[in-house]
Order: sequence, then structure tokens, then C-alpha cells
Amino acid sequence: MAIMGSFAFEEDFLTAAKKLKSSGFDKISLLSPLPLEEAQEILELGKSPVRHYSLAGAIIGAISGFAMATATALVFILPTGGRAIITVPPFLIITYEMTILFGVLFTLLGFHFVSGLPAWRDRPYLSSASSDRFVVVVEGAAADQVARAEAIIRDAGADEIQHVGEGQ
Amino acid sequence: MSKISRRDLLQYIGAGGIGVVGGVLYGESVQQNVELLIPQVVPPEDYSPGVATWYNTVCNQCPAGCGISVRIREGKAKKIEGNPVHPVSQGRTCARGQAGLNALYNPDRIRTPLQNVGQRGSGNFEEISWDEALTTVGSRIGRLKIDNEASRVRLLCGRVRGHLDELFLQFMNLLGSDHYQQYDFTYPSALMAANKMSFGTDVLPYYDIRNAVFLLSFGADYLGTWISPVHHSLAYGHLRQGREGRRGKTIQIEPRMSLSGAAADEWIAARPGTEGLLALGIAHALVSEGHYHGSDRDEWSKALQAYSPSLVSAETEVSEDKILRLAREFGTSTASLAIAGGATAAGTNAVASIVAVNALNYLAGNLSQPGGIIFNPDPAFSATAGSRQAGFQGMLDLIGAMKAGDVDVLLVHDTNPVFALPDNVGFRQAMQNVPLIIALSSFRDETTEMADLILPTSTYLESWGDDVPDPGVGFPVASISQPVVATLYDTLPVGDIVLSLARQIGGELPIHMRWGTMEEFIKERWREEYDQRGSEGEEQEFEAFWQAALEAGVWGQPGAVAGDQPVPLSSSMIASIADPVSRFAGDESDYPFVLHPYLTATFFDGRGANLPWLQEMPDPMTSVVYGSWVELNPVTADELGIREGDVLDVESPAGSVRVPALIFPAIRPGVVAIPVGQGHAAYGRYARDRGVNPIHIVATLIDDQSGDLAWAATRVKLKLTGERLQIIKTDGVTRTLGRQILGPENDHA
Amino acid sequence: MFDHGQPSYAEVNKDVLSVMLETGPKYWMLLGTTMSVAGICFFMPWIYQLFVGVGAAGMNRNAVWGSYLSNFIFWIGLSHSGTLLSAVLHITNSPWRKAIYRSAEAMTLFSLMTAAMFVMVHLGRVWFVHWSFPIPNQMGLWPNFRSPLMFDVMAITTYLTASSIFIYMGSVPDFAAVRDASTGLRRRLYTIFSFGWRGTAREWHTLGWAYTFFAIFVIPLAVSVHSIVSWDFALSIVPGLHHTIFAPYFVCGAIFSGTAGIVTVMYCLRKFLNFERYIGQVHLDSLGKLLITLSLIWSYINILELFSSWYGGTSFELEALQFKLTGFYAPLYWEMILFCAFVPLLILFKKIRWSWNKMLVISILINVGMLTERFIIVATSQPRKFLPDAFGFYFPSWIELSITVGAFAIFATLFLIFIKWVPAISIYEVKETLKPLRRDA
Amino acid sequence: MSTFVEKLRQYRKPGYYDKFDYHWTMTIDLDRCTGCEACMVACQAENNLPIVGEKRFAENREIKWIRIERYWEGEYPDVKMRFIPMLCQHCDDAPCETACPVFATYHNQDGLNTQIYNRCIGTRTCAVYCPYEVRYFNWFTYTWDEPLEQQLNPDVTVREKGVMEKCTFCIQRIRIAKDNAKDDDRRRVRDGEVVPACVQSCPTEALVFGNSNDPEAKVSKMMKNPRGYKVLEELNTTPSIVYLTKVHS
Amino acid sequence: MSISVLDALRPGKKPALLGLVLVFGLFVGAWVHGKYFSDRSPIQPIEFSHMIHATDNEIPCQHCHIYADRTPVAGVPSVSKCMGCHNSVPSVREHPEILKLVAYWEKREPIPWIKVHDLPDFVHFTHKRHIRAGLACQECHGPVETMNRITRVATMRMPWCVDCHTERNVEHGRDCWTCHK
Repeated sequence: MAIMGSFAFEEDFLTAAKKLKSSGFDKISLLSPLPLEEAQEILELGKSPVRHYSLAGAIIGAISGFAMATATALVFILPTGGRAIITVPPFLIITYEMTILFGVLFTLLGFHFVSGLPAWRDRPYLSSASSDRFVVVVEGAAADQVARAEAIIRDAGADEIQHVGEGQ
Repeated sequence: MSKISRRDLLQYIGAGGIGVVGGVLYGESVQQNVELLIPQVVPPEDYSPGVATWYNTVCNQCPAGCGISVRIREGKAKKIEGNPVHPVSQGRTCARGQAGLNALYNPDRIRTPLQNVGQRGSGNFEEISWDEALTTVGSRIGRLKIDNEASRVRLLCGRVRGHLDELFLQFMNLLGSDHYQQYDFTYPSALMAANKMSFGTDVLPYYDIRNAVFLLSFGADYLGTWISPVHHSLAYGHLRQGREGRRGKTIQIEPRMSLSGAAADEWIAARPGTEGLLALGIAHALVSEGHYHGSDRDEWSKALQAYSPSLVSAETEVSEDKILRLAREFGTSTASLAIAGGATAAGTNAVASIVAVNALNYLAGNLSQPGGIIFNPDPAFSATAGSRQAGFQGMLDLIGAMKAGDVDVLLVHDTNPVFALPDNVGFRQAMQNVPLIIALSSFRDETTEMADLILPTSTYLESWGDDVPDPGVGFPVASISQPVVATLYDTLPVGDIVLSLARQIGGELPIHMRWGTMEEFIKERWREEYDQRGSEGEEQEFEAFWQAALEAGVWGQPGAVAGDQPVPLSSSMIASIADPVSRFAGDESDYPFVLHPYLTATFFDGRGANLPWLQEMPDPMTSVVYGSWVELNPVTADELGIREGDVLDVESPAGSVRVPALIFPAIRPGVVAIPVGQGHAAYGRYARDRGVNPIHIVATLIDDQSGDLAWAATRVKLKLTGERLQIIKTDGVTRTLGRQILGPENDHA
Repeated sequence: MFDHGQPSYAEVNKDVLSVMLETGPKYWMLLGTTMSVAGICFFMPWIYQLFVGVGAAGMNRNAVWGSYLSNFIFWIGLSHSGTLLSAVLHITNSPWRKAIYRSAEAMTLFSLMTAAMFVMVHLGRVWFVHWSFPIPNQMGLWPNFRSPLMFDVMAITTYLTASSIFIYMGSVPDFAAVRDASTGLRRRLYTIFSFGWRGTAREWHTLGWAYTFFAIFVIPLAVSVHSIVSWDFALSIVPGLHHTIFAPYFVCGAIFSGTAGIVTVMYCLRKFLNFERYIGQVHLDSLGKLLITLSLIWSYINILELFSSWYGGTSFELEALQFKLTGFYAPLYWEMILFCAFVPLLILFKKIRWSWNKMLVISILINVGMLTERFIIVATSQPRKFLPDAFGFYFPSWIELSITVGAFAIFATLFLIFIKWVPAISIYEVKETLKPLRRDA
Repeated sequence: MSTFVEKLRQYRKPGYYDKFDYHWTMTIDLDRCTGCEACMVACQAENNLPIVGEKRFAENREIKWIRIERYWEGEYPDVKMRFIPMLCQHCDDAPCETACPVFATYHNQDGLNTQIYNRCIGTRTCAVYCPYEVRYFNWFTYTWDEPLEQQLNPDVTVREKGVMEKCTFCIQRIRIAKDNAKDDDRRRVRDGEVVPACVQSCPTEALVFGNSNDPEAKVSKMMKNPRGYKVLEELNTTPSIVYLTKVHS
Repeated sequence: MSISVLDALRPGKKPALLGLVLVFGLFVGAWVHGKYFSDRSPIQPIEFSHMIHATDNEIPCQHCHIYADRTPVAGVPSVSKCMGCHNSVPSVREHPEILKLVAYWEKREPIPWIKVHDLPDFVHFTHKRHIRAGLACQECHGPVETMNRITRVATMRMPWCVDCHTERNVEHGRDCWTCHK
């Protein structure tokens, strides 16, 4: 079972979220049409692990960039313009571009992993959440806790509450 | 995925099927075209696929007679190079020689006998068979012969040497016509006449530029067009850098800088038509300054009295100092040589000028000396070809005869008088009076276009022949020309045509001219020569000799005789000295400029214009391709407000041409130069309707002594037409702008 | 910030999405026009050129590079402001960015694509263009990473990838908004496009971090891309191209023309998509100030370039300089100086800076000037290199001119398609700039 | 390990080669050169250069692997014309080679600046980078008027549109000479066995070609001439062609 | 209310599968073409069997391909060469394929053999060098003596050449100008 409560006002929504959190509900999703720092603070999200992906990508990119330039130059040795086969300055440019390319790609990968997107499975959602409604979703609440959650949401001033069957 | 409906299954099968078909079609589309592997039916003996063979023969692109080697792969000619054992070319070739391949594989070659079906000169030709063509000609000439009117048959050809000349002569003799003439615009008639006067010899001497130390050239573009350019170039290279520590010097005297002028250390633009006078001035200084020590010194100083440097200087506009300096250098150098040609040999004073130059050589004591003039021995055979040169006078006679209706049949081979004669002599119009004109030609040039019947000749690369280079190289030499490829089209070598005609005409002709082909004829003649020279004359031995000669392409006696010809007496030379100042057609006030037509290294006298490689070869001095131009001194152009590309009417008393202007820094003010070679009205796609032909507007003044056309003695005026035309040239900016391009010492802005 | 009063959240959605969801006949006509112009002016000449050879263009022996390459640099340059500006402003947290950055980034992407098209048009044998990519191949032969062109290949590929990802990631929440506002196939498509985005705090959090990292990567990338493009020229030894100043010169010029391009695009968005509410005076003002700064830097570098040519004093450089300043193409040079160095100074006047119409004219003039600049670089230097005898001349053929025009149509077509597929203004970021709705208000 | 280090050193060595197998070199004596352009036609014949036609010439699209540059000095009457044959200089530090993104041009073990036509994708960068402007682009697929195509040299490929081409020092002749040397069980080609078409034709013998690694070769002796210089030497392209200046008298 | 990407993807399953089948079909088609319809073993104007000549009658390769060891081209035997032998082999004189040969000979026409091994124009290849280096014909052409109709065994493409040159350590064997012209 999941409960969804929709709010018209940001402050009510945050209040509900805070209360739910302090009441021990951990599977809370806070849906908002715009990023809300407060909501992220409530969930104590802190620093995102995406940055590790970026760093890893950049390092892998740098190494593979230089390696690619070097290795391909050695596969078929064709000297040009009196330069060495392994010429560092131009290869550094390749390295630089590959660093960025891999950094970006890995960051993208990181975003997908960390945010859990694309979300294949059904998840409770209100379409007004992308427009002007703030939605609190409480999932995985035990049957006895549902009513309590609903009460908290209603008290905070939700204008609409829905119960959604899980895995629907 | 529990159950798939029948409908779904069909869809999947359909998709798969389309895929497979698509795949097969893709495979088919990327498949290479079927290439065939065609074997020989019967392989030729010395055939190796993919391996080149070389055949030696003789170049026919100009009269120099260079030996060439042609590279053959799978029966096709691929490249022409010089024949290394040939004494004229010594393994080298000029651009024109290389372009011989373009002549062989020219798309505009005449491929079958043609008969004119429209108005004469309209270019409406119809293909006919050889039988038909030969019967027509044979019966026509045969009838004339029976009627004893064979002298109404005339044969006009270009410069033909070797045994082909003999064949022609024999043919005409047997026919009973003595009207066998040659006409070649570039034939050095004046030089021959002058040499005859100075040295009493009919054979052109050998000018030993190679060993000269000081070369004084009066208008002779010896590196580009004069007599034997490849041989002279070889000599020039040696003159400059071939001797350790001794670099020869060259001086060029001409109103417009030629290729040789560019190569010279000093280029002197004397007043046009006074070059001979300058030579006499130098001669005067030579004698008076004491550089001449001969016993006849007094006689010379008397003869040259009238040509003191100061007087000559005023006349030629060359400073007195310069004349004295030239005389000193000429007189004191170990091997000095003076030559004359080009415009110097094309004024009304041509012979007198060359005689003056010959006098210089005599005074410098270089006759029969290394680095001087070496008198050629009699050539190996057929020495008389030159005597059949019609010259300009001969052509006028021919025109007269044609106009008078004295010519019934005109055979033309390898010469293009319609192009290479001034317009106002009326060769073309005169041709209208000839009932039958037969052209023996490979290309439809202007003269061929006028023919009633064209008998297509094979090119020189498909024909048998032989040649004696003229001038020789100081010793007797003969070259063999052999077909290097199988005949491409339904053409015949010109000799074979003559032999066929002889058979066709009948009578005593086939009895005397019994050879089936030119090859047989040549071989027999060579055998006779061989026997005459006192060899054993055994069959076996001649065959070996013949094979060796064929392989080498040349046969000669190197170093046999050089300079053992008697040096003529000076009295005859002194007597022949005459005042060499050219007259000009046209009044100076009406026609302020002297027209300087010049032969180009690219087209020679225009015969190269149908070869695409030559059309695409930038003119060596101006880098212009495809077209004509008139060269003006920058100062002159400035005064007249003419810019490059302005189209001018160049008008002479004899006619006018319309041609764009080109500013040329190395031309004398008061002289305008137009290259010869373009301006063809026919002659195939590459030559046709391109540029102008300056010969057409040359006034018909003649050299007083040789009777040759004085083609450099015409005055012109220029008129701006207001049109502009892009002159196509490859050069950008022709100044170094101070950049390090020509070497450390040569780069000044 | 909002000239016409603050809209509500729902209004933002409606305003922005209506552009996508409601399509009138005018749009189709416009799209039809741009597409046919692109087809007739760009693709038909190109196909002709593919059959005939690059000789269809006006290039020749002395000037083997022509207008295709100047167009290439121009479009690469135009691409510069979008993503770069967006990233810089994102990092520096400038709020005025939010309304304009989406279209700016789109501009980047599309001008980059147009630029890539010009590489294709330029190549002699474009059907073998894959040889310049490091992909395993049967010949065992790889591209030459020592070649400046390979730097280009790598840089542009990276740039194209990174800026597509950048614009896409920034649009994911807005795709969700599109999804929620539509039904049927569109809804299904946008569900996929938005990866099932719900707007949870975790998703926002991750997106925020990832987006910042993209921005961090994109800034040096954008700088490197145009530096590398300049090295195509500067790594040659051709007088007039072999300058160390070229990289900053190109980067600065690129941002300059890109910013001017943004002004033009802003104008169109405002005018034709009725975004007056979101794109206001503050944007124009900020962009105007940026333009002045860039123009001054650009002028400075230009003077420096002339100076170093003159100070070098070699015949080669002096000749190149002289030809540039007084030769056949000198009028174009001075036109460029006028448009890029003097015209932007007008922006100093507030009256001009605050007028949309005047700024439009100035921005277009700047880009005309910048297109000229690129043309001058190509056309004045390489036909006059070291050997005077090989000096030549280059003039574009009508095919090149047509393709140049057609490229603008391609760009416009892509943009027109873009506004129907992606919200042209970032919905959620505009919302960030709004004051939150309060119960007590 | 030591071989690895050795190899690495080799790969890091500028120019890569310790010594060229052959170092094909040409000397051009400007004191002999008369600008007759026999070399241009020889090259055209040997290397299947197209006949481009008047229109293409007007557009400056001609292809001449060797051309004669003309420079005037002074003004009338003391005017002089200087010719200098310009062909690919086969620079050891060639600017063009690094420009190619697909290795269509590189430096081979014979010291030749190569151009593999079939690899070229037509970026034309090499032509821009070349200070001597001796690289020529095929703006079109050129055809020969039948039957002129019969004279095409089968040892040299016919280039299609979109491909850069240039002087190869007549690589096909080098190849044939090496082939003959192998047939004779010689490892090395003798001096004078390889003669490019331009050198072969030159009527003044201004051009000399050979292997400058061989001190006995004619070309090595010519290179020692004090008149020797290289065009645009200050660009440090180390050309393989040595010019000998014209002598002033 | 809920949201799911999978849901959105579901209706596209069948088109995607169909597309997959199509692509698979393309590969199958291309393979089939390459295997059975390609130019690797074309039908020749005369069903000449190397099996009969080279194995049964033990004729060495260079008896017919006479140029192989001295020119770049191996060469197909001339029609006269074929006839030279077949005139003296009465046993097969009436064979229909031989009659074809005789017909060509009598018309003095060459036999239009279809090339099986064809190199593009830009490749320089010489049989001479390869044979003199001691390569057997079979190394490139495969077991020709066992073939009734000739089939191309090797790809004759660049990597195939380069691999062999690398393996055998050919001097300058990887220099592009060794094989390109």
C-alpha cells in the first residue's frame, strides 16, 4: 500500500514531509514540480555519489585517450612530418577530449544509477506533480501505519489523498 | 510469449523474408563488376604481359630529327623518351617530342579515307574505302599521265627527309612531273643562303655550342625553336656547368626575350631589323681593336669601314661601350660562337645579317674549331632534300600556277600552307582553281579541310621510315624510324600510299617502284648503302646489321670526320658583306609598332596545337595556356592605357587580328610580339578556334637575297576594342618579393 | 524580472507547453518553407557536388579551402555561446540564465550539427569519412592522432555528445511535464523520454549534481573546441594563419557571435512564441553588456594579430597583412571591423540596449561581421602563401553561396522541429525564479 | 625489458627513422635550367596527369606535379627572367604529413613523402599546409577523350575526384629498379638506375636524382656544390631537393 | 495514478521484434549471397577443370601460366596453347567443352574467362616477386588442383595481404607504397 497526498502549497508539503520523517516513515518520496532544497535536506541526501562516477569517468577517459592514441599509432607505424611515433603534445589533446567525453558519459551513467531512472516499474504518481502540486508518497507502510500517515498528511493540509495498491 | 497467433507468425515470416531478399540484393549491389580475363589467341613472340619494351624510332614533331625511345606495354605506346644512343637527342626529349603520343592517340585523327561531299572547305566529308579512294586518284593521275599532262600533277609536302623524299621524287619523276616541292615555314632558307655565300656549303654546319665559351646569339632561340633545340639544350647545359671551373657565357640579341634570352647572361634589345648591323659593328670593333690577327686584316677593316661602333650605336640603339665590350669578349674568349636566327633571319635583310654574323665567326677564328662552327660532312644519304624547299617564292609560283589553272591534281602531305602563309597571298583562294586536291594527312588541318579526298596517313609512330638529321652532328648519321605500335585505324603510312598509287596508276611506275611496302623499300635502300660502303655484303651480315640498327634506332660513324671541310676564303666572305638593315612594311607614323611574331616552344609553327598536352603546357615565358596574346612593354602599355586582358585590334597593312594584351617586361618598347601556333580554323578539337595566327597579318615583304618571306618586317598599330578577355595563365605574382626562393644571392626584391 | 507580473506554476506549464501542443497552419507553412529552402539551397547543390566533385565549388589550386570551411567555423562559433554560457551561468548561479538557456543550448546543438554538415560538404570523398574515426577496421589502419583535424574530430564528437546530453538532461523534468499534459502516443513517448521522471527529491538531487558536473565538463570542452578549430589553421605555417593568438581569438570570436546569436534567437522566441513574460528586459540588458565586453576583447585581439604580423616583419606576413587590409577583400575586412568592433559600441547606450528591435539589428550585424571574419581568414591567407608565383585568388561559386544560405534554413528547420518537441523554456527553472506560493498570501 | 626500452626510445625519436634505407634526393641546377618545360610534359605522360581543359585552367584547377615558376628581376632593359622548377620537395619534416587525419600521406623508409590516393578522403589540409604548393587536388573525375586513355601508364593509378595527388619521385620507376635489382641478386639499386621522368627528359641535364645516402652517387656530389640551397629553408621543412643557384656573371 | 516506462514501451514490442527479425534476415541474406551467388566462383565460358589438368594429368601450374615467374601477371594460356595439347589428345576431342574450345579456336577468338582473382587498379601486385620469394601458388589461390571450377579462397583484400607480409617479415612489407600505386 502507498499513500499519496497532494499539496498546493510548498510549506504545507514540507511540514507533512518533516512530520512523516520524524514519525519513522523512511520510504517517503517527495514529488515537486521544481527542485526544493528543503525537501532534499529533510531526506538528508547530502553529497550525491554522482561525483564519484564523474571522477572515475574522467580518469578512465584520460587513460584510454592516451592509450588509444599511442596504441593505434603503434599498430601501423607511419611516421609523419618528422615527429616521433608517440608524440606527447598532440596526444595530450586527444587525452583531454577523451577525459571530458568519458567524464560526461560516466556522469550520465551515474545519474541513471543513482536516481534509479529509467524507472521500469510502476510507481505511484500524480500528474499534477509536474505542474503545480507538491506530492508526498509514503510507501511500504505497514497496514497499521497507513492511517497514521494519512492523518499526518491530512493535518498538514493536503487537498487530496489517494491510496495506491503497490505493484499495480 | 506464450502463444503466437497465425497472423503474427506470418508477419514475422514476412519480415524475415524481406530481410533475406534485402540481404541478397545488398550483396549483389556491392558485388564487383565481372572483369574478364582475355587470353591471346596466338601470343606474339616477345610478348610479356605487364613488362614494358622499348622501341627506338625518330621523332617527327619538328625537323630536328631526334632519336626517341617509345615505351610499349601490351601493344600500346605509353611514353616517349630520348634515345640514349642517338647523337642528336642523347636520351633527352623536349616537351613537343613527348607529346607525340597525343598525336598517335589523338581523338581527332582521320580514321578512314574521306571524300568531300559538300562545298570545298565546308568540312563535309564522307567515309569511303581505300579501294575507292585509290582508284579515284589512280585513274585521275593515270589519265593525265596517258595524256602526257602529268606535269599538271603537283606534290607539296612538308620537310621530308630520308628515303621517303627519294620515294616521292621517284614517283613524281616516273609520273613525268617535276613539280615536287616542300614547304616548311620554319625551314632556315636565309641561313642556308647565307652559309652558301659565306662558306660555299649546301649543308648546314654544326654549331658547337657545347664547347663554346662565349655564345652570341642574334635572335636565334636555340633553346626553344631554332634548328635542334634538344641538342642545343644539352650543349647549353654543358656550356654552363659541364666544365670544371669554366662557365660559358651567352648573350642574346633580340627585341623580345625568348627562352634563350631568359637563359642568357645578357639580353640586348637592339632596334628591330638592325641586328645584322650590330654584328658588323662588333666586327668593326674586333678588327679595329686588334683582336683579329689574320693576314687579311686590312681587307676586313676596309670592308667594315662604314660600320664604326659609334655609327652602329646610333642606328641600333645599343651603346657604343656595349658594342666594344662585346667585341672584346668575343675576340678574346677561347671559343666564341655567333649564331643567327629568329627575327634576325626574317627581315628583308636576313641573308645580309646572317652573313654579318658569319663574318664575326670568321674573325673570331672559330671555323672548324671546337666551340665554333664545324662543317658537316655530306650526310649519309639523301642530302638533297633541302633543295626541294619551295621557299616563299616557290609558294608564290605554285599559287600563280594554281590560279592560272595549271594544276589539275594537287597532292598535299604534312604541310599546312593555308595556315602558315600570310592571308593576302591567297593560297586558299588559289586552291579553289584546282580540280582535285588530295591530302595525305593524319589530321584535318586547314589545308586538309580544303581537300576533295583525304587519304589518311599513319603517324610516324606507326610507320617505317628513315631520317638524316639536318644539321648533322659533325659526322654522318642516319636513323631508322619503325612502327612501335600496330596501326590504330584504317590508315596507311604515306610511303605505302605512294607505292599503292604507283601500282594503281600503272605503266612503268610499278615496275620501277616494285616494293610492296615502305619497309621493303627502306630495307633495300639500306642494304644498298651498306653494300656501297664496302662491306662484305653477305646476306647474313646485313641482316645482323639491320637488326642492330633497328634496335639502336640509329646508325652512324661517330667521330669519323669533323672539321676537315675547307675553310672558305675570306675574300668571298668579304665580298658578301652588305648593309644589313631591314625595311618594314607600313609607315612608322601610321603603324607605330613593329610586329614580332615568334615561334613558340610549345606549338612550334602551329603543328603542335592539336596536342592537348602542349595546349596545357604553360608558355615558358608567360605561363599562358590555351590562347594567344600580344605582348607589350609595360611602359608602352601604360602610355596607351592598356591593361592585361584588354582586347586589341592589331592591324597591319595586310590585315588585322583581335587578341588580348599581355604586359611583358622583357620586350622593347615599340615592338609588339604575338606567338605563332594558335589561331587554327580547323585541326581538331584542341586547336580549333583558339587564339590568332599572326602569320596571317604579315605583309608579304621578302628577303632581298633568298626570296624568303620576311615575316618579322611588318609594322602594326594597336586599337583598343573595349572588350576584355581573361588571359589564362598559371602564374600568380612574378616577383620574388624578397623571399628566399632563387637562392641566397639571387633574392632581391 | 517579469515585465508583465508573475505567473503561477500552472500558468508557466500552460504557457510553455502550449507552444508544443498547439500547432497552427503558420507553423507548418514556416516549417515547409525552411525545409524546402534547405532542400533546394543546401541538399540539391550538395548532391550535385557529390556527383561532380568538389570542383563545383569555387576553390582552386591556390585556395583549396573555401567558404565551406569558413561556414564551418562560423557555425562552430555560433554554437559557442549556448552551452558554454548556460554552463558558466549555471555554475555562477545567475538567475537570468534560466529562461533563455534551453534555446541557447538548442542553438549550440543545431549549429554544431550544421557545422558538421559543412565538414561533410567540404570533404572530397565524404563517403569515406568513417576513416577519420577511431573505429576498428579491416585495414588495421587507424586515424592519425597527430593531425589537427583529428583533434577536431575528437573535439566536435565530444562536444556534440556532451551538449546533447546537457540539453537532454536539463529537459528531463520538462519532458515529464509534457507527458503529464498529453495523452495517447505523445504521452507514451514522453514517458520514455522522461525516463519515468516523477520529480522526487532524490531525483532532483541527483539531477542537480549531475547537471553541475556536466556544466563543469562542458566549460573547458567548449573552450577547447574552438581552440582546436583555430589550430586547424594556426598549426599550419601559412602566413596570416600561423599565429599563437589564434586560439583565444577564435574562442572569443565564437562566444561573441554566439551571444549575438542568442539575442537573435531570444527575439524570435519572444516575438513568435509569446514568451514576453519570461524573456524580459533583464535578459537583454545582461546580454547587451556581455556583447560589449566580448566586442572589446575581440577588437583587442584583432589589433594584436595585426601587430604581431607587422612586428614579425617577414615578407610573408607583411604581404598577407597588406592583402588583408588593402587587397581585393579589404572592403569585407573593413566591413567586419565596422560590424564587430564599432557597431557593438552602440550598445553602451541604454536606449539601444533596452530596445529589442535595435538589439536584433545589432546582433545580426555582428554575426554578418563574424561570418565575414571567417571568410577573410580562409580567403585572404592561403591563396597567398610563400611562393609568389603560386599566388592565386578565391571567389565562392554560386553553389557555395547557395549552400551557405541553405545552412541557415537547416538551422531554422531544426529549431522549428525543436520547439515542437522540447519545451523551449525550462519550465522547472522558471518556476525556481518565481516566489513560492504561500497560503497566507 | 631492455628491448622494450629500446623500442620506446625508437618510438619517441623524432622522425622515427635512424637512417633512411635510400634517401632519394634531387638536385636542380638553376644555372642549367632553361625553363623549357620538357619535365612538365614528361611528368604528365608518366604519371597520368589529366588533361583538364581550358575552363579548368581558367579556374586554376590544373594539375602539374612539376611546374616551372617564373620570376622577373629588374625592369627593362635590365630585366631578367628566372626559372625555378617546383615539385614536391619530399621534406623530411613535412608540414603536410602531420595534417592528414587518415595517414594518406606519411614518410616512408626511403625518405619519400608518400601520398596513397586510395586512402585520401579529401580534406585538402595537406595542400594548405604545404609551403611549396605542390599538392594538387582532383576537383573532378577527369576523363580522357577516347582513345587518349590508351597512353595511360598502367603502373600509375588514375585518380578519382576528391583525391589529393602530388609528385612521387616516380615511385613506379623506383619500384621497377628495385625489382630488377632483386632479380640480379643485388640488394641495392645502383646509382643512375632510378631516373624519374622529369630528370630523364631534362634536355640540359639540370636535374640529377639519386640516393644521397650513397656518398658515391652523383647526386651526393652535386649536393656538395657551394651553390646549393633549399627553397624556403627558414621554414625548417628539410626538403630533399637541393637547388643550385644561378650564377651571376 | 502511477507511472512506468515499461508500460509505455509495451506496445512497441511487436514492431521492435519484427525489426529484429528483419535485421536478422538481412544478415542471413547477405551471408547466403556471399556463399552461393558471389563472384568467388563464377561460371566460366568453358567448364575448365583444374582437377583434371593439374591432378589427374599432373601438369605443373607454370606450364600454362607461363608468365608467373617472370612478369607481374601470371597470364592465362593462349587459345593456341590449349589447342596445342588438345590437338594431340584424341580421347576427349568430342567432349562438349572441348568442342567449345575448338569453336573459339576456329573463330580465332579469345575465350572470355571471368576473373576470379581481381585486384583493384590502385594495387601494385607482381606474381614474379612472390614466386621468386618461394611462395607456392596454393598459398594464395588455395588448392586449385582439386577444384573443378575455380573458387577464390582468399579475400585478396588489404588486411589479408598485410597479415601475410607481417607474418613473413617482408622487408618494408608494411610500407603503403609497396602495394599501392
